[in-house]
This record gives sequence, C-alpha cells and structure tokens, in this order.
Amino acid sequence: MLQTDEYTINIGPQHPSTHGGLHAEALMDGEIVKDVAVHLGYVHRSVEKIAESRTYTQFIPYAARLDYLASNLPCLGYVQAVEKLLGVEVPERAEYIRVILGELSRIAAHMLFVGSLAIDLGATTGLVYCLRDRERIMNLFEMTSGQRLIAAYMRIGGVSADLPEGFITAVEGVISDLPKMVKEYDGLITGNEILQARCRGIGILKPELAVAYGVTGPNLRASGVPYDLRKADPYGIYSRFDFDLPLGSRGDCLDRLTVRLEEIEQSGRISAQAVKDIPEGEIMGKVPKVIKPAQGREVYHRIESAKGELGFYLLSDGSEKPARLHVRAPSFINLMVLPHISRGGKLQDIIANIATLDPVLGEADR
Amino acid sequence: MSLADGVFFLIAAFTLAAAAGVVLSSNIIHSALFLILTFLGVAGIYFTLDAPFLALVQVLVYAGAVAVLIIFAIMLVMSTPAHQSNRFQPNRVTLFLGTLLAGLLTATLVYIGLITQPALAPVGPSGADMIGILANLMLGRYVVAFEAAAVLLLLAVVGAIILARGVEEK
Amino acid sequence: MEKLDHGRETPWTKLAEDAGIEFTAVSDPFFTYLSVSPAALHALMGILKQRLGMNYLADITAVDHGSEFEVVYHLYAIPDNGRRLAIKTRIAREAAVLESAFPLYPTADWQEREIYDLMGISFSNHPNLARVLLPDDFKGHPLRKDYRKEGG
Amino acid sequence: MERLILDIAHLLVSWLTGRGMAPVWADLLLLLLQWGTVLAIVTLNVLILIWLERKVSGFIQERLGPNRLGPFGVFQTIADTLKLLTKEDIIPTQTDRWIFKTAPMFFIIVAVMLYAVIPMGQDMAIVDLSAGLLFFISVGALSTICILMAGWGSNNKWSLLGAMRSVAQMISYEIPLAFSLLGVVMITGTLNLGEIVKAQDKVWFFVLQPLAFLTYFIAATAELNRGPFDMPEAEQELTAGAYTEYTGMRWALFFLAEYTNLVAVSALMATVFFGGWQGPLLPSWIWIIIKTYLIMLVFMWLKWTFPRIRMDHLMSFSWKVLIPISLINIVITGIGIKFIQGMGW
Repeated sequence: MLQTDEYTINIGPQHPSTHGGLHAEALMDGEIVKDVAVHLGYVHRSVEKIAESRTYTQFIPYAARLDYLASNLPCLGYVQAVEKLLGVEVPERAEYIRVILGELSRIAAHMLFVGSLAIDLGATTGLVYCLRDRERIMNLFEMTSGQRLIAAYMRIGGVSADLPEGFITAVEGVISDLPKMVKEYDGLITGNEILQARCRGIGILKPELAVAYGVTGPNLRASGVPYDLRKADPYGIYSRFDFDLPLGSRGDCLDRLTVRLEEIEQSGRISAQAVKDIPEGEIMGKVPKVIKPAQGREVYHRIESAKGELGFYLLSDGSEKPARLHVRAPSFINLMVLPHISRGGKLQDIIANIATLDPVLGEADR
Repeated sequence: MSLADGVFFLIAAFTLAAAAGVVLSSNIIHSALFLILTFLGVAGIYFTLDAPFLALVQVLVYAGAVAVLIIFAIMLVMSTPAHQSNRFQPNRVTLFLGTLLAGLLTATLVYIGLITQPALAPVGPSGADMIGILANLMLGRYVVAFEAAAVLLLLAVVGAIILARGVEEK
Repeated sequence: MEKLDHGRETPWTKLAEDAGIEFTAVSDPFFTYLSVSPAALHALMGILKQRLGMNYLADITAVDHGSEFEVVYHLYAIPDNGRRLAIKTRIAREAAVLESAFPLYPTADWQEREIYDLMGISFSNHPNLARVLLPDDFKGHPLRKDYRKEGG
Repeated sequence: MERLILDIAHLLVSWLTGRGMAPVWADLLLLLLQWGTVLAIVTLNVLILIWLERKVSGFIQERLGPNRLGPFGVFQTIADTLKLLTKEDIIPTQTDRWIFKTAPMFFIIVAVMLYAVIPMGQDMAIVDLSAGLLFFISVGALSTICILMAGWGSNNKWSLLGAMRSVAQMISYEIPLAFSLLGVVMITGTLNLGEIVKAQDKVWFFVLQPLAFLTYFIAATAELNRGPFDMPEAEQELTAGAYTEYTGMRWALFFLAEYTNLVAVSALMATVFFGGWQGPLLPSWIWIIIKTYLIMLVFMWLKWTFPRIRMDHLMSFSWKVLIPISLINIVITGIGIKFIQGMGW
C-alpha cells in the first residue's frame, strides 16, 4: 500500500449523527478506520449523587430523564426496585398499565431508532415517517400523564393516575396499525438497496464479544443470542405474556435494524394481550406515607429497557433518602464495543455503527 | 486593431500573469491553481485561433484532469508546511540550468518567429469539419501512433495500480 | 433473586471450598451475595465463570461506607441458566486499590473506569484507567460521601 | 410566440446598428445582454428551485413545507437569501485565505458558463459551438477544482476529506458521463447540441439509447453531488464536508452554484435525450423549461428517498458497473449504425 499519514478526526461532540454529546475520536488512514476512542460525559449530571439528596419518590422524574426516549421504562425500573426494597405489592391493574406503557415506550424508542438510522445514512425521509408514527404514541402518553416525552407516570406502588377514557381504544388503534407501519418502513428503509449495502456485513458484533462486553438488548439479540430479561428473568407480570424473541444471525447493522423492526411488532403483541386482559381495580398499592426502607437493605433490580439491561442498585440506610443508587445504563455499556466493531471499516461505517448501537447519551452519561 | 486582437491580447496577458503566479507563489498549492488558470488561458488562445475542439480538450484534459492529478500528487508528497512549500531556493546549479533552459526556449521562439511568415488567413478548415478531419487523421494516417499512445497510457495505469497496491510483504 | 437456604449445599459452596477460597454467603429476601476478601475475589469470579458459566458481569458498583469502600459485582449467565449472584468485597478507604476484572470480564473496562472516576477506587492491571464521565482535570470523586456539594 | 425572444434580440441589434453602432459592438452588447439574462434567470430560478425542493421534500415527507411567507411560502427563499446576505462572513484564521475566498466565486462562474451552449429554444443557444457537448463536459469538470479549493482552503479535516471524496467521485463519474453521451454523438455524428436536438424530431434518444440514458442519469447525479451521491457535503458524516467552514453569502454561493448546475445538467439531459426544445403547440423555449423542470423533479424525488451510498461502493459502482455498461452501449450503438448503413436505410 502507499504509505499515507494517519490522522485523527473528531466525530462530535458537536456532530449531526452522534445522537447527543458523544465524542468519537477516530484514527483514520484515508477513509479506513484504524481505531476509535470514545469520550463520554458531555451530558453528565451526576444523577447518582443527586439521588442521595432526594427522597425515593422525588427521584422518579430524574429516572425519566435517563433514557428520555422511552421515559416510562427507566421509571418502571426504578419504582420496581424501590418496591422490591419495601416489599410493596402492586395492584393488578397498575401492573397491566405499566406493561402497556412500557411496551409503547419501547415501540416509540425503536421507531426513533429506525428513523435516526435512516437519517444518519442520508435518507432524510425515513426519519419523518417514523416520527409521524411515534407521534401517535406520544399522544397516548399525553393522555395518561399530560407529559409526552419525559413522563413521570410511574409511582412507587402503582401509577399516578388511572387510564383516561378512550385510552384503551386509542391504544388498540395504534397497535392494529403497527404491522402497516413496519411494512412501510420495510419498503422505504430496509428494502432500499443502498441502505442494505451500507448495513449488511458492517459493524459485525460477534456473540462472544457481545457477551464479554456485557452488550444487552436488541444489540445482543441481533448477534443471535436469545437473551431478553422479559423471558430470562421476568419482572412484573411479564411471564403471563406470549411473545417471540426476534434474533439476528450475522450481528451486523442490518440485523440490529431488522431485530428492532420485529421487536416493534412483538411489543405490539404484548400490549395487545395486556389491553385485552387488563382488569378493573386499584392503581396504587399500600405504600407508607414516608418511604423508609429498613436499614442495610439493598436490591439490584434489572429490567429490559429499549436499549438493554437497565439495572438499579439501591442501598438503604434507613432514612427516606437512598444511601446509594447506581444505574447500570445499557447505553453506556453497549457503547464500549464501538471501537471493536468499527476498526477496519470506513468512516461512514462509524456513523452506521453509532446509530445501530443506539445509545441515549442522557443514559450513558447519567 | 480589431476586436479579435483585443481579445487575444487580453487572454495572453491573463495567461502570462497566471504563469508568473505559478513561478512566483511560495505556496505550491497556489502554484498548482495558477497552473490551472494558465491552462485555461491557453485554451482561450486556442479558441481565438478558431480551434474550439482543441481548446475544449485542453480544458478537459489539462485543466480538469491533469491539474487535479498534480494537486493530488503534491498533497501526497508534501512534507513542509503549505505556505512555504514552493520557496525560491537559489543554488548555482539550478540557477544555471534554469537560465540555460529559458534562454534556449526564448531563442527557439525568436528563431521560429524570424523564419516563418505570419499566416494571415486561417490555415486549415475550421469549425464542424475539423473534428471529422481530426478523427480521420487519428484513426487513419496516424493510427499506429495513436494506438501506441493508448497502449502506453494503459501501461501507465497498470503501473499505477501496482504501485498503489504494493507488493505483499512476506 | 434466587433464595438461598442456609445450610443447603449450593453450587458455589462446593466449588469454592475445593479451591480453598473463603467467603461468607449472605442472603436476605431480596439479595444474595458472597462476601469475599479482595485477594480471593478474582479466584472466586474465575471459578464462577469457568465452572458455572457465569459469563456475564452485569454491573459493578461501589458504595462508600466511611472507612471502607464496598465493591459489588453482579454476575449472571448468558444464555440464562438460573444462576444469579452478587459478590462483595471491602477495601480500606486509604488503600483503595483492587485488581481489575478486565481479563475475566472485558465489560469491566468502562465500569471500573466509572468507579475510578466517581468513587476514586483504583484498579490495578486495568488497560486504560482514566476518567470516563468527568473531565480529565476534574478534582475529587463526587460519589464519595465526603465530597463537597454545592447547591441542592 | 415561438420567435418572441429572437425577434426582440434582432430588433435590438437592428435598432442599435440603425443608430450607427458598429455591428461588432452591437453583437457584443447583445452577448452581454444574453449573459445578463442568463444570470437573472439562474438566480431567479434558484429561488424557485429551493422553494420547490422544500415543497417537494415536504410533499414526500408528508409535511407542508414553507407556508408562512406569501402564498404557499413562495417568499421564504427570498427571506432566507436576505438572511444569508446579512450574515457575517466568517473567515477562520487558519484558512488559506485567497483560496477560501475565491472558491465559491469560481464555482458559480463555472456553473453559469455551462449555459453558454444549451439551446434554450429553436436557434436560441448563446454560443452555437460546434463542439458544444464537449464544452459542457469539460467546463463541468472544472467544478471539481472549485470544490477541491474549498476543501483545501478551509484547512479543516472534514472539508479536505469532503473535497477529496468529491474529486475522486467526479473523476470517476466523468468517464461514464462522457461515454454515455458518445452513443448519441455516434448516431448524430455531431457534437453540436442544436444538431443533436434536430436529429430527434422523429424519435427521442431516450428511446434509442436507454442504456446511455441510464448511465448518464446516474453519473449526472454523481456529478451534481446530489443525493444519494452527495459525498462532498454528506452532512451526517462530514458535517457538510467541503462547505463546513463557509458562512453567509459565500456558503449561499455554493448553494446557488449547485442549483445552477442542477438546472444546467437537467437542461442538457432534456436536450440530449428528450428532444430538447422540440414539442407540439407550445413555443420551443417553453418546452425546454417544462422538460428541464420534470427532470429536476425526478432528481429531487431521488434525493429525498435514497440514503447516501458509501464512498467505496460509489467508486466500485462507477468503475465496475457504469463504465462497462457505457462501453457496451458504445459497441452496441456502433454495430447498430453499421447494420443500418449496411441495410441501406
């Protein structure tokens, strides 16, 4: 080969395709990537430290701002961790509401993933179609809590308010349209030859590497590893639902896309079952007025968020504020493999890799 | 002085100024860009000589392709900072050789000017027929030379590919 | 979380005793963990990984207990084989150094960097122990209890 | 109607010469007037085009597009132009100042020069050049250098990378571009665009040379740096590539030039493959406008539907697919011409 100078190029922290304040420093040889170094922390708010000076209930809105693209899921994880710490029973109806909203959040997050992947690859129109459909889910969130993006709807022991009138029919309407929406994305985005050429065989994440680096969620399943906490370690009432795990075979960018597209449909399936079975009744369990878990109690609760395993480690010192809260952020850990899957590829592949690893920087930086 | 003469002198002055820019600028990238202007000026002169085909080939090949090639080559091998990459570095040998070459060229030009009679009328066919005649000449009378040049270029391309790919290191 | 019956043989008790690793198994209704000395930590994790297939280090975190730091490792298996376990180890505040889990679990890379960054625990043999979330010139470790707080 | 514009021109010349002006100077004045008209049309056209592009993208993306200023938002681009004009012209300190400053100007000059040879109606080319097609190709190739100047002058890695990509792309796509037009040249036996239009009075070359049209269309998209081949700009990867450091009017000049190029290439495509100004009923210069705009709509449709192709795919597509296809087309055309001549038609 002709000897050329290597040079570094800074993708971010201000860059259209880094989905927030991510800074990837790429060592390049022409258009070929030699190495990538990821620098984080541009949206670091020290949420874990904030938690130590807030009561258990006060922290809920902070949890919503972790993965702000699927805000119900981190909220759900957090309140379930506290419930475990307290030993609170959650009423059936609240559990079903949580499942519906959690899965809708997952669908919304995946829709944004598909759209942002499309726009990162240059297909501007793909984003708009996904946003149009995500809007319908956002409207549903607005119906429940008045908040669209970062809804702090979950409460320790249940949810903050009962479902409004007409919510169930609205959800059914969205769910029944999901296959149609996915088909449209397939036609416009997945079916495009150029997109396939840019995604197939790009950023291959081998299953061994994925497990070794603790990659979870759709990224892991795209590598062909059937691991989903909703099945492997069911939380809430997930063991009642019937759904499939979409799996990839190559672990490349295209698999990460198709797995998420299929997950949209599977989440729709779960929501449909939850909507069908939802009972009447209370929405809040018996929770003490002042939440003070016993001293020295600790819990590690993990849920399957839109990005992967979202874990909350909570330690109580007997006061009304947690002694320590730690968030196991899937975005943070999934990003670790970015250099590994980008090396040897092209500059444009880094963009595809970042987009398909689907980090939310609010969660990665915390 | 007719309008055509005025145009010629305008273009000639432009070409000379651009050529001076090539020699005088201390940044070699600037030199290369001035060279493009020079090529364009020469193409303009061809136009005024009623040889539009030649002029356009000049633009396409020299200003479009060769110039880009030159700039690429410069960027590939450039090791000094750009703003002093084309510094005038006098040394006796280069001064002597340069003067000799320039002298020879000037002498030749003056000699040619002296021995030939200026042709006042267009020497050959112009416009549309010219392209056809050129084609006939290239693929008829001079076909061997034309093909030889083509083969030479092909060899150059193959050589470039081999250079770029390099030899497998064992 | 798997419940641990006291006195019953669990898979790890036998394996660890064979290897001569001392630990205490503690379980409350929500949480089961093995407490182990820093020196034996990696031997124990190695056994769990190799013999019991606990190849997934979900989370590492550290807690400031005043004079001591407690580091908690959460181990699982992918694909899931029902084995879930936390391992805890305590180190003195003054000598806050642990051996890195990176050779066993590459996922420890950034997670240990985060602990180093926010809690100030060093990890020996870590390939690149630098701050990950805070700027490189940041002073102090915010998650320590004695870190000054400004504002709320 | 048909000869409206020509009549105006002749009237002007005869009026001027009647006033005692030398015919040469009258012609020169006319030429200047023609260029002025072209410039005016180009600028006006770009205003319309940017509005159209937004409306088309809005239509494709189920949005409204600009709709605040004026009816259907037609004044939006004017407002944007005013904004760009009043913005500060930032020239970063480490740039190669002269190259940085002049690159957009050269770019627009090159873009406008393309209009010289396009017949914008019956006998309505500004310069009826015998090698008009070659003029178009060779002058079009110069825009490479302008982008290279912008990328180099910006002294920014993204810009240089964008410029390098653009140069590699344009050099690669120039070849199929020229080769695909060769088929038409072989049939008509001329490089004069007016002659090429006249040769299509019975059947368009789009029908006779479908392969050539396809290769030309793809290569032209690449030459125009439009999606899915917008490598030098590539905002999602290169953060606007060669234009990263440009602001205000200089940036707007690039924009202007790109759209000018778009119109020129579409007009050439209409001329070479779709019968140029020929058409029933309406005057010739309206026909070419209609055809040009239809082709531009297809370009816009492409841009707003497709993702951006990867650089190495782009190169291998040109060298391994387009160039062989265009060569095959030349061979087929040659055989066809010989065959028809042999049949004595």
